[in-house]
Order: sequence, then C-alpha cells, then structure tokens
Amino acid sequence: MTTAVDTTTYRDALREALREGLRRDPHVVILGEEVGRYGGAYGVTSGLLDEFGEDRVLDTPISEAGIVGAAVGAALAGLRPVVELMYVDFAALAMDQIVNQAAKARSMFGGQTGVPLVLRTQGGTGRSAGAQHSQSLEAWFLHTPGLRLYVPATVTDAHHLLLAALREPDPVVFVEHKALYTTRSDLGAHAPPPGVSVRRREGRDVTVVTYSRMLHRCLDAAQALAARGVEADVIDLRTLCPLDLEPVVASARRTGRVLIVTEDTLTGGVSAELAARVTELAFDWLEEPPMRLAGEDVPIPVAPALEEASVPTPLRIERAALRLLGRRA
Amino acid sequence: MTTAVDTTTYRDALREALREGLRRDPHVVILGEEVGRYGGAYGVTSGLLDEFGEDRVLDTPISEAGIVGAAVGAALAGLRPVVELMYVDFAALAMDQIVNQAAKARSMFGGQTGVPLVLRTQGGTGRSAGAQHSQSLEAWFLHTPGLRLYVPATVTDAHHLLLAALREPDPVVFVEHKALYTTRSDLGAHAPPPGVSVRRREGRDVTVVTYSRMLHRCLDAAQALAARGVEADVIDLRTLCPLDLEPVVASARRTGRVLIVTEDTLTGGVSAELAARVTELAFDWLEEPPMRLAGEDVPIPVAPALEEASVPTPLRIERAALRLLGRRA
Amino acid sequence: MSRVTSPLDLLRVMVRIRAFEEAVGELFVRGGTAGTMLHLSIGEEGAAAGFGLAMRPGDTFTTHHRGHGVFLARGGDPRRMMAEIAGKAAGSCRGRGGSMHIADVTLGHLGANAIVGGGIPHVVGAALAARHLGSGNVSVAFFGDGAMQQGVLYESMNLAALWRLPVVFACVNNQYGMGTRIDRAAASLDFDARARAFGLRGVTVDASDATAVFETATQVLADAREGRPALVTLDCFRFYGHARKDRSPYRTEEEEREGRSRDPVARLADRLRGEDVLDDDTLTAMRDDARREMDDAVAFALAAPPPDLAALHEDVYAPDRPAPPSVDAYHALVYPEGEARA
Amino acid sequence: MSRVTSPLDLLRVMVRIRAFEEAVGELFVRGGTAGTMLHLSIGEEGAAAGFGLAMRPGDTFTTHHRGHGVFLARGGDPRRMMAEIAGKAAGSCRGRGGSMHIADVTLGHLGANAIVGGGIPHVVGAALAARHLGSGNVSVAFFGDGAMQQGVLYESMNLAALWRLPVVFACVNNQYGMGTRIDRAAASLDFDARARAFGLRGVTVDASDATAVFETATQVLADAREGRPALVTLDCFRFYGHARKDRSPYRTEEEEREGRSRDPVARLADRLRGEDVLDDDTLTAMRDDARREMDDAVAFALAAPPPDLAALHEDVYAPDRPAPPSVDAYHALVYPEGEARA
Ligand SMILES: Cc1ncc(C[n+]2csc(CCOP(=O)(O)OP(=O)(O)O)c2C)c(N)n1
Ligand SMILES: Cc1ncc(C[n+]2csc(CCOP(=O)(O)OP(=O)(O)O)c2C)c(N)n1
Ligand SMILES: [Mg+2]
Ligand SMILES: [Mg+2]
Repeated sequence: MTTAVDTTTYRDALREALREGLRRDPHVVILGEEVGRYGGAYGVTSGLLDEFGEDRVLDTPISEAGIVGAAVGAALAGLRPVVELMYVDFAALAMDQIVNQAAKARSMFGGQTGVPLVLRTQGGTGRSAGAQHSQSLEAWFLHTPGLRLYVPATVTDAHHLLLAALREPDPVVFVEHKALYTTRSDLGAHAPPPGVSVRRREGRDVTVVTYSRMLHRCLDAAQALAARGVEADVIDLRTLCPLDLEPVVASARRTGRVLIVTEDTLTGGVSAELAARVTELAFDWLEEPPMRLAGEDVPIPVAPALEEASVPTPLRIERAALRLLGRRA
Repeated sequence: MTTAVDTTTYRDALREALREGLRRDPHVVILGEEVGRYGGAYGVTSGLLDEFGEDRVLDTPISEAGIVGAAVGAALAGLRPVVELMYVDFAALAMDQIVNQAAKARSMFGGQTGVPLVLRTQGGTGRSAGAQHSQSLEAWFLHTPGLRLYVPATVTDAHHLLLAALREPDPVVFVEHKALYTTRSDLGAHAPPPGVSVRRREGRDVTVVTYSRMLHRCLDAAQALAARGVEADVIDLRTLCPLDLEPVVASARRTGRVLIVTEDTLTGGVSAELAARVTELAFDWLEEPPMRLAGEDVPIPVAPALEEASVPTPLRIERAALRLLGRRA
Repeated sequence: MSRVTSPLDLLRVMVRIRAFEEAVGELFVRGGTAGTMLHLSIGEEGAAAGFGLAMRPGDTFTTHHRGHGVFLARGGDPRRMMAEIAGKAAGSCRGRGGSMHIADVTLGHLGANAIVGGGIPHVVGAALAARHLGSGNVSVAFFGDGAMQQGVLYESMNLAALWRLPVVFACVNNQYGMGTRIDRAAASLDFDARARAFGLRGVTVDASDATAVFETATQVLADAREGRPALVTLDCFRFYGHARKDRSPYRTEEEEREGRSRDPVARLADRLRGEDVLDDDTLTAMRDDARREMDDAVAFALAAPPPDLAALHEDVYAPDRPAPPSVDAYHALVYPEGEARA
Repeated sequence: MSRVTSPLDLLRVMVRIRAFEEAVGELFVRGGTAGTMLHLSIGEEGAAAGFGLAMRPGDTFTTHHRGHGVFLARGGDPRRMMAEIAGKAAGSCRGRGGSMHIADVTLGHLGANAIVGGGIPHVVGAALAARHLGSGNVSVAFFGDGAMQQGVLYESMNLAALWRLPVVFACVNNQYGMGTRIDRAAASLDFDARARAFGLRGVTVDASDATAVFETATQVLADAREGRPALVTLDCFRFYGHARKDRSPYRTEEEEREGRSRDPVARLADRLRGEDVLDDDTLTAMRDDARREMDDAVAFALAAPPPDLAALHEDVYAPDRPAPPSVDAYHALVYPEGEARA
C-alpha cells in the first residue's frame, strides 16, 4: 500500500502563502483587478474573498497607477498590502508609483518611513498572448535601487518566497510565470531564505544559471546533455535582489564555462548583469566568456511557433551549451 | 586679425536642429510641457513658438501618458512629432505609451505601420534635483526592442544626432543631459551617423567606454592619467541603439583593459550590457574583466556632496583606471 | 438616417459580425486560433455597426481587445482577420498580432490594443494630424467601460477639448470588465457628466438599437469634424464570458437573460419585419451568406501556412534599417564552432 | 470657526509661513539651499493655514513640490525644515530630500512629491489603512492645479468614492503650472463638476480668505470622516515665479498686480483690525516673532554639518537589511590592489 503524496501546484502554493499571510497578520490586505469575485486572472486568489471578506480582499477598477499608488499609501500608513498586477506588462502604467514612489520613499525621506508592499505579478511567454501580455520585464526592477525582486521557479519557492516577501520591510516585486501556475510537485516544508541561490542539479562540465520558468527548460536541457555525456551544474537564483552569486562563482571556477539563460530580451536584460558579475568574479577561471541565451530582441509575436522561437527552449539551451563546450550540436 | 570662432552651446545646437527640422519638414510638430511660451524647462525650444506658431509648437498640460500617447497617434497618422518629456524620470508615467505602444506598433501590426516619433528628454545629476529628477534611465529603453536610443555628449552630436533622429522611421528616445546644456564649443558641420562610435582621445594603456556627460569626466580623468603616464583611449558611444562596439573591441584588443563609465545605477544598467558585450567580443585579449564604474545603487540624494558621491567623478574615474591597471591610486 | 446607409445595411453588417464571432469562437474551441484569449463582441453589434457605418472613409480609429466587430464594420476582410487570429502569415499583421492586436491600416485603423485604454490617446494625435494635414477626418477611439477607470482617458479627453480636435471617444459599455460589473468599478455611472466636466459633449445611447447608434454617431461625428469632441457611451451587454471560455459565474442567470434580451440583431430584424422592409427569406439569406462568408474565412485561415520562422526579426525596425541579430547568429560570432580560442 | 482655532491662530500661522518662505528664498539667493529649484508658497498661505489647521492630529497627508506652507501649518519644525532644504544632516530627511521631498512622518506626513500628482493615490491607501485600523483619521492630498490634468487623480477620485474612503483631495489652484495658466491647461475650469462626475463632493473656495478655507475644510473633513470624500479647490495666486528665480515673463503686470491684491495675510489682518481683534503692535510683534524664528532656523541650517558621505548607502533598504555595496568596495573585491591575477 502506497501513501498518496501530497502534491500541489504553483498556483495553490501561492494561494496558501497568501492565506497564511492574511491569517497571521491582520494588516495584510490584497488588492487588484479581479482578485476577489473572479479569483484572479490566473486563479491565485480564488476563494480568498469568501474566506476573508471585502475588507481584506479588494477588487479594484482597471486603474494600475491608482491601485499601486493606493498600495504605496496603505503601506506608508501601516498596512501590508499585496497588490496584484495582472500582467507585468501593465507595470508600464504604474512605473512612477513603483520606481519613483515605492522604491524611493525610504531613502528620499531619510529613513523615516518604509513601504512594506508586495507587488505580485506574472510575466513571460507560453500562452500566445502577444507583445503586450508576454514580456519579462524584471530588468526594470533589478535596475531600481530600493526594490527587492523575487522570481520563483518551483512550487516550494512560490510558497515560501511569498511568505518571506510578506515579512519584508521594503517593497518586493514578486514575478510569477504564467506558464508555471499549473506545474505540480510536493510542497516543501521549508525553503532557503531570499538571497540564497540553489543548485538544482550537479554537474562538472558547464555551469547553467537561470531562474523562474527557464529553470525547468534548463533542467530538461541538462537531461538531454547528460545523454550526450555533458553534465550541467544548474543553479536557480530564486531572487534577483538580493542576488547570491556565490554558488555560481564557485561552480564557474570548477567548470570554466557559464551559460546564463533568461527569458527576457537579451540586450540590457538580466542576463547582462549576470554575465558582467560572473566575469568580474570568476574571470581567471573562465575558459570562455559567459554565454547569454535570452529572449530575442523582438516584441513577442502571437503565432505560437514564432512566440516559442523568441525565447530559449530546451533544445536551444542544449545546443548553446554544446557550442559553449566547443562541441558540435 | 583673428576671426571670431562661432561657438555655440549644447542647448542652442539642439534648438537649431529643431528649427531646421521644423523648416524642412512641414510634418514636424513639437509638443510637450512648457515647450512654447516658457521655451522649455531647459530653454531648448525657446523662440520656436514665436517663429513657427501654435500649430507647430504645442504647449501641453501636465499629462505625460496622454502627451506621449498623442505623439504616438500623430506619428501613426502621418506627422513627425517631437515630444519633450521634461525629465526622463517622468518617463515612468508614460512607459506604457513608450514601450507597449510606440516600440511595438510596427512589429505587432506586421510591419504595416511605423512610429516616427522623437522623444526628447533629459536626465542625470548635477542640479541637486533629488531622487525623482536626477535619474539616468536609458537602460529601460536599451532593453526595449523597437526603440532607438541616442545619448549625445557634445555640442556637435546634440545637433546632428537630433537631425538624424528627425529622419528615422522608428521611435527614437533622445536623452540629453541636464548638466550639458550650457557646455559650449564649435558646432561641427557634420558628424558621423547614429551607430558610429567615436574615439575622443587616443591612448594605448586602457580603453575607456562612455557616453553623454560622462564623456567629459572621462576626458578630464584621461588628462590626469596622462600626467601619471597612463594613456587612455576614450570612446564615445553616441548612440546605444544602434550600438557600435567595433572601435571598443579593437581598442580592447590593444589595451587588454576596458573601463566602462556610465552615470546610471550600476546593477542592471547600461554598463552591464557593455561589459557583457566587451567580454563576449574581446575575451581573449582581456587582461582583466571589464571594469564598470557607474552610479551607486541608491536613489539620488539632494545634498550636493551626496549627489556627487553617487555618480562617477573625474577623480573616481582616474582611480578606477589606475586600479584596473594594477597601480596604486 | 443617411441616404447611403440603409437599415438593411446595418442589419447585414451586424449579421456578418455575429457570424464572424460565432465562427471564430468555434475555431477557438477547436484549437484553430492562436493563444488562450479570445474576446467576442456578440451583443455589441449595434455599437460596432451603428458607429462604424457612420464614419467616413479616411476617418481613423483605434480599437480595444474586443474589436472584431468595429473592424469588420469598417471594412475588415474576414479572411485576413481570421488568418490573423489563427496566427497565420496571411493575416493582416502577418500572424504577429492575433485577435487582440488585429489591424489593417488601409482602413484607417491605427491599431488594436490589449492594454486597456492604451489606444485612447492615439486618436488625440491622429486628430491633430488630421487638422494639420487638412484632411477633414475624425479619429475615433473605441474602448470598453473598463477603460473609463484609466487615467489616460481623462488626459486624452482634456487634450481633445483643449485643442478642439476632431475626436470621438466611443465607450462600448457592455456592463462588465472581466468579472467586475461597472457599478462595482465606477462610483458614478453618469459618463456624460464626466465628459461635460472635461469640456466635451457626453451622449449615451442604447446600443441594442443600431439605428439610434448610427444617428447619434452621425451627428456626433459631424460635430467632432467641426472641432467639438465628444464621449459617446454605447450601452449594451456582453452576451458571453469575458473570454470565450469564461462562463461568467459572477453573473446571475436572470441578469444574463435580461441582458441577452437586448439583442441588437434581433431588435433591428424584428423592427424591419414589422415595417415590412424585411421578410424571413431575406433574413435567412443574409444569415446564410454571412455564415458562408465566415466559413470560407475559417477555411482560408486553416489552410494558410504559419509564419516563416526566419521572419521573426523583421518589422522590429523599418525594412531599410538593420534588424536585430538573432541570439544564435550572435553566438556563432562569439563562440565560433570548432575553433579553439587563441 | 471651531473653539480651538481662532482667527488669530490662522493669522499667526500665515505670518510664519510667509516669513519662512521669505527667509528660505533669501537663503536660496545666497546659495545656502541645496539645488537649483525652490518653489515658494507665498500667496497660498490661506490654503495652507486654513486647511492645515482644520485637520486633526493623526490625519495623514501628502504634499507637492510647493509644500512648505502646508507642512508648517501641520506643525513642521522650521529648523529641521530649513536644514533639510539646505541639504544638511539635521534636516528631517537627513538632507536627502530637500525642498521638494521634505517630510516628517511624526506629523502624519506621508511625504512630499516632486512628481506632479505622484502623492495623490497615496491618500487612498492611507485612508484604507485608517478605516482598516479604525483610527478615524482622514487623509488629505495637497497638489496644484497642474495635477488636475494627471490621470492618476481621476483613478484616485474614483477609488475614494467607490470605497467611500475618508479622503480629501485638496487642489491648491494658484492659477499656474510653471508658465501655463490653468485655462491653457484645462478645457473646463469647473473642477467641482469633475468631482461630482466621479461621485465626490466638489467645493471651490476663495483661498485668499483663510477663515473661509478653514470653515470649508472643517466641514469637508467631517464629511470625509464619515466616508464622503471630496475634492476641494483652493483658489489663490502664485505671487512669485514658478521657482524662486523665474520672473514670470508669461504673465502681464496687470495680472500680477491683480493677483497679488488677493493677499491672504493682508486680508485677514485687515479684517481683524477692522473687527478690533488685532492692533498694529500685535501684528508687528507677530511678524517680528516669525522673522526671528525663521532667522534662527536659517542660522541653524547654515551651522549644521552636511551629511556624512559614508551614509550614502543607508536607508535604501531597512536598517536591518544589507545595504547595497558601494562601487568602490565592489571594485576592491574584484580588482584587489597590488595583487597579480592568477
Ligand atoms: C492595462 C490593462 N489592465 C488590465 C488588463 C486585463 N484586462 C483585459 S480585458 C479587461 C477588462 C476590460 O473591460 P472593458 O474595458 O469593459 O472591455 P470588455 O472586455 O468588456 O470589452 C481586463 C481587466 C489589460 N489588458 N490591460
Ligand atoms: C510628472 C511631472 N511632470 C512635470 C513636472 C515638472 N513640473 C514641476 S512643477 C510643475 C508645475 C506644476 O504646477 P501645479 O501642479 O499647478 O503646481 P504649482 O507649481 O503651481 O504649485 C511642472 C510641470 C513634474 N515635476 N512632474
Ligand atoms: Mg466592458
Ligand atoms: Mg499651480
């Protein structure tokens, strides 16, 4: 007789974190478009309105700047708001509130105040949602002093990093991935804190650095590589601020070859910062310049094959790793 | 008898380019806050309203999203709008129109249409204007496929790159620097086109890569370095998209040492992309990892000494170069 | 009613819109469209046809994510539309835009937008261009009631009024933004008052009555052409879910029944039958024609080849400008195969 | 007028605001303030004092770039204000904020904003917090007429009305946004109508009459406390340029003369003299006291040391979180001095 393993989804793991947050801290409120009756465009907040009522879970009009701004004010005035921005693409409508307000209040006002705000949003491709609903814009937040930036790839991290975000005194941008909501696995009881990168697979031949959905594609590629006798060391960054490059550098010093895989567009993206830092910190051990495999420098098309061609796939990751190793694909 | 040399300022050189644009192309219109009666917050458009009238030079209300959006529509409908965003910090209010609309229209609509829009703005420190009026946000635009990005450092480039922008079929983000408006020099009759980097000083010891106001600080530092026997090769990128790294790579192959100097904050900034590319393209010739000297990862404070400490100065550039050369400062 | 557009024209366009939406909805369910989102304008045909037919050739417009109807009313080609929604190269946007970004600039269409409110300010600039170029054209922004809560609308209304531009803001008020009924999104539902408060004319019309929409639109467009912009609220009901698969659990059955009773197609057909302008055979023929036209469009879309992957980097910049290099091409340069490092 | 605030209190606060602005303006001209921008609220004292004194302890507020007056009326300490504007460590924001970002959270101040309209939505959230925490406080956003054209205001008004929040939007209408007179920025000047169109109460008051402002504010704040938010337009005139050195060439002399005749300080002083509540000696003493207080503040600011450069990386994140490393420190790690590479 086997016991049923308690698996859960990324979506449900997020919801449980929100539920726990709402339960343990009366100052937590959730607000955003369709977070209540509809349960969230991707179902993350489903059921929370019924359980916690309209004072804790607030459906808002379609007013991104106003909503994020209201959350900033709520945070300044003693609440711990969790605001859901339905697509990270809509951050473009709220950048003033995110960058000029939330991120700067503490510093601008000389440390008198803080903005304990969690901005949940989701990005990425995978649903042929087109150029305005498929971007990966985390580089904007990485480049903004004052923000923290979490990018969970796994069910367990989705849960625990969100719980951790709910304890931060500073604004956290929490970027989920639309293609991960239905991924399913055990929910771990613990996870390392934000700012700790985790090795998801061990290997001696090439260091692969990634986060969010691309982790899964890297692991798939690593499996294919293993069949060709190449062992990849796959490291999941989990949070981009704080950023933990120690395991990456340690790995790079062993392998001499680093492949950085991100879904955001190449130029000026997160992969650039990672490549620069890896070069800075592991220069003497590198056999090749860190290789960046990222989204193509194009607006993301709707046609599914084009969409998929615009981001790294397991096959492209595999080929890139082989190229980096100087081997024919 | 000496002839008086015709020197002009960055501000006047920009204005002359706008005037020429307004004269030669009846489709050019200028719109923005205070561009008319006031002549622009930094005086660039001064006098143009009187000369060209209210149909060509339009004062707008304080509605950044609306104004940039109107400019996008005007461009889609056959005009060639030049919109002035008073501070690049306010781009945060118009990011949807810049990134989701202007940059994507051509691609999203399958090449049917284009957005020949010039978005003039200015950024940077130098006036103790504080965290919301001093940022250098060009990395946001660098990371947006579909935009072009010009960052003139000199009087001649201010003029000729703006004229070139007025001939582009695609949106150009044109970032001036608030500390350069009063700089004065001869106005060259020609300048290389966008996408051509220019060596501003020759040297064999270290390659210095920069743009906009930091060019002048790098040249000052280069002079101080020369007094110490170090000859810097200083390259001005002039435009970040298109980006011309050829002379940088050629120089790096000679010097083996590259110092990248930008005013924007370090993490996730333009310096990251430049460092990554230089590493990729000149790896085998590098003695040291490309060094990034950029803005500190902090919101920019008002207190003048703190503000100045938050960005590269000639002295800090000099010291960084010496460190890169393995010499005591 | 103008001499050139008859009530039968309105009816025919509405019937075609409905047929298109039904056909594309089925295609979606069969997996033939690109992507997981498809927003149908069934129930909004009166707004689309009534307003669309009142516009003149040369008038420009922007549409929102639920814009098939307006697009068709302005002359959209169902084949190229269907191919676009299927993500095919033969689509009007080469398969890059899909349903939410469908556009055909030859119709004066400045583009559809998946950002709620994103296309609204564009008409301000287009109207500026119209005045500048002396074209005499009006520019119309179509958007949903959800966009009534987007700040950029008020910035745009103020600009249009301040500059006395030939602009009409056309709010297709189908009562819902996703699962949020308009009275849970807006504190005041008097949208005409919002318009007046910004110096524009505000008119609300029952968009289940296509001829009423046409008449209001005709008048409002004429006014706009003279520099008197307006906000027109086109009251209707979203018959189905937000997206094709949403079953609208947030609405009561009664509400749905009542809403669907305001069917613009049935209403005009009934009226014309009552006036003896239309008989059952003509109506049936109209419907059959429309269905055939849309079936043909579906067949065209299904048969059309997908976009060429090699075209991925095209149209980011103008054709005579260098395209961004592909990541693979860049890697080939930086990490040449089989070559050892110096 | 409430029992606790007398007209003399209003006058005294106005006199102090004017003295502060004159003193800081002089300091600016002497080069003693940080930065090239300084926006004085001379002419707006009636708005600041009238509204500020009507608020209760615990009420929260946000201010705009021309906010010294409101800040002072709410209890701001001139020494720490002056030091802040001078960019000194003793300033309330450690010299990081300066004039445009001056704030003191102990006064319920959620922050000043140099983004026109940037602080407006914050009061919606603060009011939500007030209701959530049962504090009974109102939250007030102060902003200029220029912000009436920022979309986020309407998003915020709608949210406040929809959620029936204890919020007041207080527009200090000094007739100008930089060089643009309000009638060249807004197509309709009936701001009360804008409020009503979004479901709020709208009231305009002549802010050269500080007691009228106080009475209106008292009433509007009481209403807001019961969940009836409002937009209050405080009509006044910006006596000097946009920034201290702007000489307003875009205004006529007549306009300036006429505008300055609406001096809130003189108006209340004259009235109180007429009512025999005030004599010349008392007024002179009040002015002298204010001048002395502000001279002292200036002396304090000038004597105060500048911020410690070592503090540059502080307060980006909470004190118990790691600060971002300095670029130099990072370089020292990556390029250790005197060490040869392996
Ligand atoms: C800026 C932005 N916010 C949110 C969304 C997600 N979204 C897509 S459609 C929609 C509802 C829009 O309602 P409405 O404007 O009334 O149009 P309808 O769908 O009813 O036609 C929402 C919230 C979006 N696409 N863009
Ligand atoms: C978003 C934004 N746009 C533009 C500016 C530049 N700016 C600073 S003050 C100002 C005028 C503001 O006018 P108003 O709101 O009436 O305030 P006042 O200066 O009259 O007090 C402008 C345009 C800014 N700071 N922020
Ligand atoms: Mg709707
Ligand atoms: Mg004003």
